[in-house]
Amino acid sequence: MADTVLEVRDLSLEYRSRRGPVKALRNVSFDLYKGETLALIGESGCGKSTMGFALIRLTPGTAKITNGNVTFVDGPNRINLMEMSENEIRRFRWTDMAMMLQAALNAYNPLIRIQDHFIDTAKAHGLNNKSEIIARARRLLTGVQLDADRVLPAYPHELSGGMRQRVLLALGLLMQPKIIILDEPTTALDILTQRSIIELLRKLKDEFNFTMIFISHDLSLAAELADRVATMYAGQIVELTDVFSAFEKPRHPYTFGLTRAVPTLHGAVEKLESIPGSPPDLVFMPSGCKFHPRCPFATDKCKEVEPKLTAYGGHQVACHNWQQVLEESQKAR
Amino acid sequence: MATSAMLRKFFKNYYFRRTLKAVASIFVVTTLTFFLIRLMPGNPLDIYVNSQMQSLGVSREEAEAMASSIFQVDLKRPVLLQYTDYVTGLLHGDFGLSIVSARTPVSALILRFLPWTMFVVSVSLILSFTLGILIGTLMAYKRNTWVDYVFTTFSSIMTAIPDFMVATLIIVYFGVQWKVFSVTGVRGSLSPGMVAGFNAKFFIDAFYHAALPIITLVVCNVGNWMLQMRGSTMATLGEDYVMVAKARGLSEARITTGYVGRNAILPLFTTLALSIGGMFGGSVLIETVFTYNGIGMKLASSLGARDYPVMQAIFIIITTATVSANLFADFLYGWLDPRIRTEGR
Amino acid sequence: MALLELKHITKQFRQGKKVVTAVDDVNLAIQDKEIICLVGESGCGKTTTGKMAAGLLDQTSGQILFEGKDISKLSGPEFMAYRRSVQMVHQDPFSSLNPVRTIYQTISAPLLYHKFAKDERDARRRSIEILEMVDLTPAEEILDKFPHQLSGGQRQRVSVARALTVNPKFIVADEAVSMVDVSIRASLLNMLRRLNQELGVSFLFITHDLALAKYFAWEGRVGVMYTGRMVELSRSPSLIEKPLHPYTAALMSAIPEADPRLTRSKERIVLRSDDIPSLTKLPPGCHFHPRCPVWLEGKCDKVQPILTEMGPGHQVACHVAFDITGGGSKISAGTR
Amino acid sequence: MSYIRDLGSGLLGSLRIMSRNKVGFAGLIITMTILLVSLLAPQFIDLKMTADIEKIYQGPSAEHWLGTDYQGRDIFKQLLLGGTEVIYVAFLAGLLGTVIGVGLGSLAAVLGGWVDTIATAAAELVITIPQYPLLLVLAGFIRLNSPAGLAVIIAAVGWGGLMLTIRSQVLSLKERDYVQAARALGLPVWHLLLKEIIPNMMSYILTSLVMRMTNAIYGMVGLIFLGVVPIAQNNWGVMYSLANRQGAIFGVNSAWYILAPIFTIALFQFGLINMNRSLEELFNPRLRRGE
Repeated sequence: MADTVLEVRDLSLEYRSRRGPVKALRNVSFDLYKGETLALIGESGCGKSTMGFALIRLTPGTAKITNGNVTFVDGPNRINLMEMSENEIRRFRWTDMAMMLQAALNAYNPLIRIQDHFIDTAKAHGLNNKSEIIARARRLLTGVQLDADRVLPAYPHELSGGMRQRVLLALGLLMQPKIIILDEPTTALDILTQRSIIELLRKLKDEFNFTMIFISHDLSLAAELADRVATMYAGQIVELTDVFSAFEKPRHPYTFGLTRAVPTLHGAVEKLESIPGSPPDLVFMPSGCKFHPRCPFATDKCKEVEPKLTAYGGHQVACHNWQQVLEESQKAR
Repeated sequence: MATSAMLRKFFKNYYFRRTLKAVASIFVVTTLTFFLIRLMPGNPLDIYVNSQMQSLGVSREEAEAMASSIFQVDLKRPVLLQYTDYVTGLLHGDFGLSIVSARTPVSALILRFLPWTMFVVSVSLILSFTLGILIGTLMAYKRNTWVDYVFTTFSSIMTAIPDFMVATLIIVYFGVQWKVFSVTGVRGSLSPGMVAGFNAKFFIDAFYHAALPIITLVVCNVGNWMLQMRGSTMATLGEDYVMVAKARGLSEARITTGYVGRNAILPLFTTLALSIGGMFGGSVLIETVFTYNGIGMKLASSLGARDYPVMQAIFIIITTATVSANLFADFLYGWLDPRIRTEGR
Repeated sequence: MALLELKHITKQFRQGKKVVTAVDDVNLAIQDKEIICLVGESGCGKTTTGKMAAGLLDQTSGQILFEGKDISKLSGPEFMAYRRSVQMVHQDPFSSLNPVRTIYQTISAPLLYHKFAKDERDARRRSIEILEMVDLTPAEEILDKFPHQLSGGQRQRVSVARALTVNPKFIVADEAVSMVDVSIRASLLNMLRRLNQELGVSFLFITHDLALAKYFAWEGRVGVMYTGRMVELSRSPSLIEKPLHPYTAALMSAIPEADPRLTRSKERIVLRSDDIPSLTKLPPGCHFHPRCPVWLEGKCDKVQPILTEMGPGHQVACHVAFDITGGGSKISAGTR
Repeated sequence: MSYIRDLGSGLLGSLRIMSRNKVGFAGLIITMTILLVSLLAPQFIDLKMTADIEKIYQGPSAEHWLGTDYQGRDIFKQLLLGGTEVIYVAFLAGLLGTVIGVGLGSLAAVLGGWVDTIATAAAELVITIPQYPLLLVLAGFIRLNSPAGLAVIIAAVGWGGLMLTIRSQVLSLKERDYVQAARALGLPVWHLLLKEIIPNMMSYILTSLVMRMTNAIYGMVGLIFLGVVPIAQNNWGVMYSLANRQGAIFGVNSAWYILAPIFTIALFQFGLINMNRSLEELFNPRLRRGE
C-alpha cells in the first residue's frame, strides 16, 4: 500500500446551538495516501465541509473539535495537528495543507488587488521578497492558463467565476502544499468551465504531485476525478473504497441509494429511485445506525447497534447488512 | 472630437454627477426658504411689516422700506427679480441684516459663531467614530461575553436619553452635585478676556470650554457607531474571504485590520454623512444648555426672538455644511471601495 | 393548435447604457400534455424565456399565443384564464415560499380568491387534497407550518402544490430540482412526471443538467440555448443520441457522469476557447464560432445560422451540420 | 362567544411569544405601564394644582414622593399628568411619518416611472437637509398652536430615509420568487403588497416606527425648551423647560424637578426601544424559538 500522508483518528466536532450540541463529526477515522485523490461525498449537512475545516483545525463559528487526532506524516516526521500552537498551525496551513473553500466567487477580499492576495499569503509564511513573490505568482497564473498581466493588478470583482476559481488554484499552489483540500471546486460553474477546471486539476496534479481531497455533493465529479470515495452520513464515514467499487459494488445502502438517484447521459434510461425521508437532525439523532429510518435493509439490530466502519479487504463499510446490499446492487446492474 | 469625448466622459463621471446633485439640493433648499419667507400666508415678512407698523406707528410704506433693507429684498420689484437678487446676494455671502442686533450683517454673525460649532462637531465626530469603531470591533470579537453586554446596555441606555438631557444631567451631577467643574466657569466659548491667537493658552482655553459639548456629543453618538460597527464586523466575519484568509495562514492581525476591519468600516461611511446633520441639530440644544457660543445657540436665540434673516442664514449654512460633508463622505467611500472606483472602467 | 406558442420572442434589457439581448428570436410551440426541456449554461436566456412563457415578463418583440390567441389582445377575463393556466415553479426552495405565511395561507389564497373554495373550511379540505397530490403527508400537519419548518424537498412540493391550486394546463419549472438534495431529487421528478401523465399538465422544464433533461423529457423534446438563441431543438432521443450542433455535442462530452468507467472513457471535444462571450459583446455570425472546433471560416463568422429542420423533428442552427448531410459524424462525441 | 374566546387565546398566544425575549418583554411592560398610567391619571388626579409658596423646592417626602417644584406643586403628580400629550405627539408623528414613508416608498416601487422619479428625488432631498434645524426653522416660520400640528411637522421632515429603504426593499421583494408566484396565480396587487410584501418588512417598519417616536419626543421637547412651541399644558417637556428656566439645575433639592422629567422620558424611550424586540418576535416566525 502507498505511503500515508495524513492519519485521521476519531475526529469529532460539535457546534454549539440553542437546542444542544450539533454533532457534525463523530469519531471519523481514515488514512489519506500520498498522491491519491479522495472524494468526500454526501448530502448537505452530512458533515463533509466541516471535515475539510476540521482537518486544518479551522473551526467556523461556534464549532469545537471535541476529540481525535490528525497526524501529518512528512517522511520520518509525524506531526500531530492537535498539539500545534496557534502560530504553528497558522504556518502549517497553506504551506503543507491548503484548504480551498466552496465559494471561490467570494474567496477574495474585495478591497485589495489579486496580487496583494499573493503577497499577503507569501508574507504570512515568511517570504518577503516582493518581486520574487510576483514572479512566482506569474508562473502559477500562467500555469492555470491565465494572463498574469491582466489578472495580477485586477480587483476580484473584475474577474469572471471561472477565472476566480483558477486564481484560487494558483494561489493554493503558491506555497507548494503537500495536500490540497477542495470544497465543491466546480459547483457554481457552468458545464464547459467546470470541464476545463477538471482538466486543469488533472494537469496540476501531475505537475505538482500533491495529494488531493475534494468535497462534493456531485457524484459524477467523484466518478470522474477520485481514486477513492468516502461516503459521509450524519457526521461519519459510512463507506470508503476505490471509486469503481463505490459505484459498481456499493456495500452501504446510502451509497447504493445515491448511485441510483442520479441519471446518466450516455446509457439507458432507467427509473431513478429516491432515498425516502431526509437526513437526521444532528442534535437528536436516531438510535443505532443513523441511516436506519431511511434504509430498506434495516433490521432490529440496526435500530439498536450502530455499526462500525470495518474493512473487508480494501473496502471499508459501516453496515450490518452489507452483504445483502452488495447482492442487491449487483442484481440492479 | 477628442475634447468632446473627454467632456462627455467628464459629465458622465460619478463624482461630477454627485457634485451636481449636491449643488442642486443646496439650491432647492435656498429657493424653498426664500419662498417660505416671502410668499407663504402669514410669512415672516408680513409679520415683520405689521409689527413695525403697530409698534412704531409708521406707515406701510415706511415699514416695507425697513423690511427691504433688512431682508435684502426690494419689495417693489417683481417677485422673480427679488428672487434673483436674493440668490445673487447669497452667492456674494450677503444674507441680509439681523433684526435683533440692528444693522449687523448676518454674515458677520455667522463668521463669528460658526467656527466654534464646527470645532465641536468635527472633534466629536472624529472622536465618536473612532471610538465607536474600536469598541464595536472589540464587541464583535468578544460577542456574547460581558464586554459585549456592558457596551450594548450602555448604548441602548444612551439612545433612550436625548442628548441635550444628557447635557443637563452632566451639569446637575458633575457640575452642581459633585462639583467636578465650575458651572459658571465653563460657560461661553472662551473665558472672559481671552484673546484669540495662535498660542497654547488660547487653545487650552478653547478646549476647556468646548469639552462639555464634545463629551456630550461623543457619549450620545458613540453607542450608535459601536452597534453599527459590531453588526458590520459580525457580518464581515461571516464572509468567505475571511475564512479563506485564515486558511491561507494569514496572521490574526492582518486579517483583523486588512480583511475584516477595512470591509466592515465601509458601510459606516454612508451613515457617517447623515450623522453630521444630526450633530448640527443636536448642537442647537446642547449649546443652549451649556451656553456655548456657537452657531447652534445663535439659531436658538434667533428662533426665540424671531430673527428671521439670521434663522434663514444659519439654516442655509448648516444645510450647506451637511451636504458638503455628505459629498465628502461619498467621495471617500468611492475612493475606498474599488467596486465603485472602477465602475465604468 | 399548440397550447402555448412563442413566436419570434426577443427580450432586451438595459444594462447601464448598453442594451443586452437576453433572448433572441426564439420560437417554441408547447403542445397539450407535452414536456419540453430547455438546456443551457447560465446567461443563455433559458430562464428569461421561461418567465416570458409564464407571463411574468413582457417580451420586447414577438408574439405569445395561448390556445391560438395573442395574449396581448386578450380581454380581462380571458387574460385571467390564461394567467391561471400557466404557472411557474422556481429554483430556490428557500425563497420560493413567503417566510411569514403558513403553508395554509399560501395555498388557500388563490383557492379563495378565484372561488375554487367557497369558504375557509372548504379551502382547508381542498388544500389537503392538493398537498396529498404532491405526496406531502401528513397534509394536515404541514398546513399549519411555516416554510422554515420544512425541508428543501418539502418546500419544492409546496411550490408545486401552490401552482396546482388554479388547475394549470402548463407549468414552467425553472431548475426546480437543482437545489434539492440528490437523494430526494428523483422522487420530485417522478412526482412531476406523474402530474404530467395523470393531470395532463404540460411542462417547460428548464435545467443546466442534460442528464436530468434526458431523464425527465425522454418522451418529449429538448431545446438547447446559447447566448439567447435556440441552437438545437429536437425530440429527446434523437438529440441525446445524435446531437447535431457542435455546442450540444461539446456540452454532452464535457459533462462528468456518475459512472467512473463511462465518464473516464468519454471522448472530449476540445473547444478553441474557454471564454464565454459577454452578452454585451457578442461575436458576429454564429455566436459559437470563436469556440467551435469545426467552424468554417468566412461563413460561421459572417452569417448567422437559422434554426432549420435536419431530420424528423430535429432542428438545428448550424452551417456545418447543414453542410454535412446526415449530421454529426464529424462533431458528435462518441459515447464509448 | 367563541369569537371572544379565540381573541382571548390569540392575545395570550401573542403574549407568550412576546415574553420569550426577556429584555423586550420588560420594555413592553414599561411602555404599557406608562401608557396606562398616563391615560388614567387625569381621571383620578386633580388637574388644578395650586401653587403653595410654603413648599417651594422640597425634597422627596411621604406626601410628595418626588418633592415639589418652584411653586410648591407636587412633581410626581405632574409626571403622571404630563405624559398624555408627549405620547400623543410621539405616536401621531411616528405613525404619520411611517405611513408616509411606507406608502410613498411602496407606491414609488410598484408604480415606477415619473412617480418613482419624483418621490425618490424628494426623499433624497429630505434626507440631505439636516432634520432638526429644518424642524426648528419650520416651527419658527409656521406658527404652531396644536400638538397635532406639531406632530405633522415632525412627521413631514423625517420620512425620507424610511421611504428610500422601503422603496428599495419593495423593489427587491417584488422580484422574489414567492411574489412572482403569487402574481402568476392571478392574485391582485393589493394582495401582493399587503399580504406578501409588507409583512416581510414588518420588523423593519416597527423599528422605524419606534425610532420615529423617540425622534418625535426629542423634537417636541427640544422645541418646547427653545420656546418655539407655545404649549401651555403641562407635560414632561414643559416641566423640563420650566425647570431649566427656573434654574432648578443649581440646587440639591430643586434638581428633582429637572431630573424627574428627564428620567421619565428616558424610561419611556428605553421601554419603547426594547419593546420593539418583542414585537419583532411576533412578526418574524423565524425568530420564534423552540420550533
